[in-house]
Amino acid sequence: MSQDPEQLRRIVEGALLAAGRPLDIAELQQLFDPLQQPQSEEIHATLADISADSAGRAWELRRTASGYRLQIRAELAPWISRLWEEKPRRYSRSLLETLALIAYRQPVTRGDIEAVRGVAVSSDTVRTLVEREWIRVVGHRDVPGRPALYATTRQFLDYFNLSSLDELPPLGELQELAFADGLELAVKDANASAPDAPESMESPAMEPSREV
Amino acid sequence: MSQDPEQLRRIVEGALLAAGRPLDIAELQQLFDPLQQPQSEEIHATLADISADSAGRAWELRRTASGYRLQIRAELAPWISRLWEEKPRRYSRSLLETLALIAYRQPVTRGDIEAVRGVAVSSDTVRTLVEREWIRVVGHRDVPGRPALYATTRQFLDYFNLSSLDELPPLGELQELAFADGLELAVKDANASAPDAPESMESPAMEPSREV
Amino acid sequence: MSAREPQPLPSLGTAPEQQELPLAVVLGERVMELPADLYIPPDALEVVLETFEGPLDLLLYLIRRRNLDILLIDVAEITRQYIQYIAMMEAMRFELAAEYLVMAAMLAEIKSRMLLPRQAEVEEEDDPRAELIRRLQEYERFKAAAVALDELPRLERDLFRAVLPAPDCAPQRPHPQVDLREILVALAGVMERARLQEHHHVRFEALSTRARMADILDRLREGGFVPFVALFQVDEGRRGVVVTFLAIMELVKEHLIEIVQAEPFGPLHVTGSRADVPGS
Repeated sequence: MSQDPEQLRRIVEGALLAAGRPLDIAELQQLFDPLQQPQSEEIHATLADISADSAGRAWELRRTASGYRLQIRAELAPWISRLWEEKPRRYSRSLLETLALIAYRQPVTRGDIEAVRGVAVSSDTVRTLVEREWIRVVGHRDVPGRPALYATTRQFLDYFNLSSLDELPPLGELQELAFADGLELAVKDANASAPDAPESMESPAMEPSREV
Repeated sequence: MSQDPEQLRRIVEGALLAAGRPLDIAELQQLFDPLQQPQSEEIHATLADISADSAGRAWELRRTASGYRLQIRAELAPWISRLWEEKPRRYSRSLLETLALIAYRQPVTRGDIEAVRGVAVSSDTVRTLVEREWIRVVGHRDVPGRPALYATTRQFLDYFNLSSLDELPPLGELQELAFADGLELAVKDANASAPDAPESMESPAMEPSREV
Repeated sequence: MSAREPQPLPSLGTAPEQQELPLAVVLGERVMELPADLYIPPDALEVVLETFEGPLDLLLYLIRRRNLDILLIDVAEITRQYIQYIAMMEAMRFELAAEYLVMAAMLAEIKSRMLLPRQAEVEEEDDPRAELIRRLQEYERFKAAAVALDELPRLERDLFRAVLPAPDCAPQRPHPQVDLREILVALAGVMERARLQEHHHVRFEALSTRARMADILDRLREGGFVPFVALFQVDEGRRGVVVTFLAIMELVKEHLIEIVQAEPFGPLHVTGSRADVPGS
């Protein structure tokens, strides 16, 4: 028995939109009462109609091994994927300390960082920083185990809007920060007083008795 | 920044179809890069466009409590429901009466519900409603035993195709009812004398559900 | 409404806390045959009884059945019918909630009070029927509301979500944002801790030197020898030369690089420390 083509299209369209899985011709026919089932040619014509209509829409009709399905066009992926975007986490204190030590003492090994921090540096922390492309291995220290030496990268400077490491605030000022959270720190000003001569290498905090 | 309207429409349409849940305006804006986010007016215009376009089609745009969603029109249900072997679940009268009391009188305790229904509310009923995320505990009444106060959720509204409690069918007028013996007792304002339930004395006119 | 869950009807005569209530009426009117004025075919009775949602529901049913066009009904008649029903339920071993018995008692009490000589002025509040009527009306509203709720179009029955598979896309996880200040505060914290540990004095060279050390190591990573002078860049000026020189000295001191000279007064070359060069 023949259906009103408009209604037939609505039903097939609705089924494809609701199913979320491929439907074959027989399944589409079985949406109808046995006495009103459209011929497979009618279903095919309806599908062609639906496919033509989808031009310029978010979806397209695809034929897969198990039948026909509507799916969202691949070119919309960059926007759609944000639906499942996770909330950015925050970095742990130990990661920030590790990053700070690498920035100020590069090149350093994990052992160097651990010696200063007094606690182990996890592989995850190092991996996260490497994956973020903020640190990289620049060599290996010639001691047993040949530990990797880490330094900061160009991307690190770019992220923090620094043209060179010199623009990091000098350590002398950091002393004052030790317990002052949320202190406004003008990086630019710090830059102006960056040390540029050998003798200024020894700021108050840095007695030359360094452990490796 | 303004988007190409055609592309904007495709993206919004695609997101609504991919999400499988209602999306609100802010969520739709966040599909875009921060620098390219359309204004909420643009999103509204796009949604109006999508809605207008769906005339005569299988789908419709519906605004429910949590946002906008695309759904298959109810008049196609006889065909579409055949996609699934399982019959849609039917709910018992006691569950529906309990749900109705919570919806119209929220927040209410089990005792309030029992006072109206004249029969105990089974724990199964409450558990089913909580598991469906149609009701939740919003507090405790400050009386001995500190009974839980129940209210409906946004998911309840979404499920019943409502955008707010205001859209619930109006609670019927009190039916005339009297015993014969010449002393007619048409209690017009039975509501106002409801025992031991201060909150429930408010008119059933449904404050917006208290989502946190 | 004492009992939470339906429970088997105790033998009516022995229901303990019901003693002061006129339950004898129930026993007295208990009938084992179907009452003649039941409106339900006997084989459907069981089904019907099971569908009552409690005493109010049963009572409403009885009133509405008798009362389709008549608004007023005789309390004695309703009481009699109600009691017949629960007697039937009991006879059929339905699990009767205690609420049914409480209602039977209430009805019997109303009925008995109606039989007393009526006082001229009865306060409405004192009329036991007022409370019953109020409850019946209230219950009926919500019974109707439940029906209306059930008729609302709802998902999975009348409405179906349009959900299409999303295109393949790796869920993005944005990187955490970091403020430079956070790094400085972290460093300051570490240094403070290190300072408290006397044996860990930390020395920091000028950052420019540190950065240059990393650059030099990076250049030497691929092995081989780099001419010493190639590490200097003239366009950096005197300051740049100083920084590079200090960096090289520091690297040598730390055994990270070696400076080699093939012959006296020959050109200096720099290479990564030996172990760093594959095959050497």
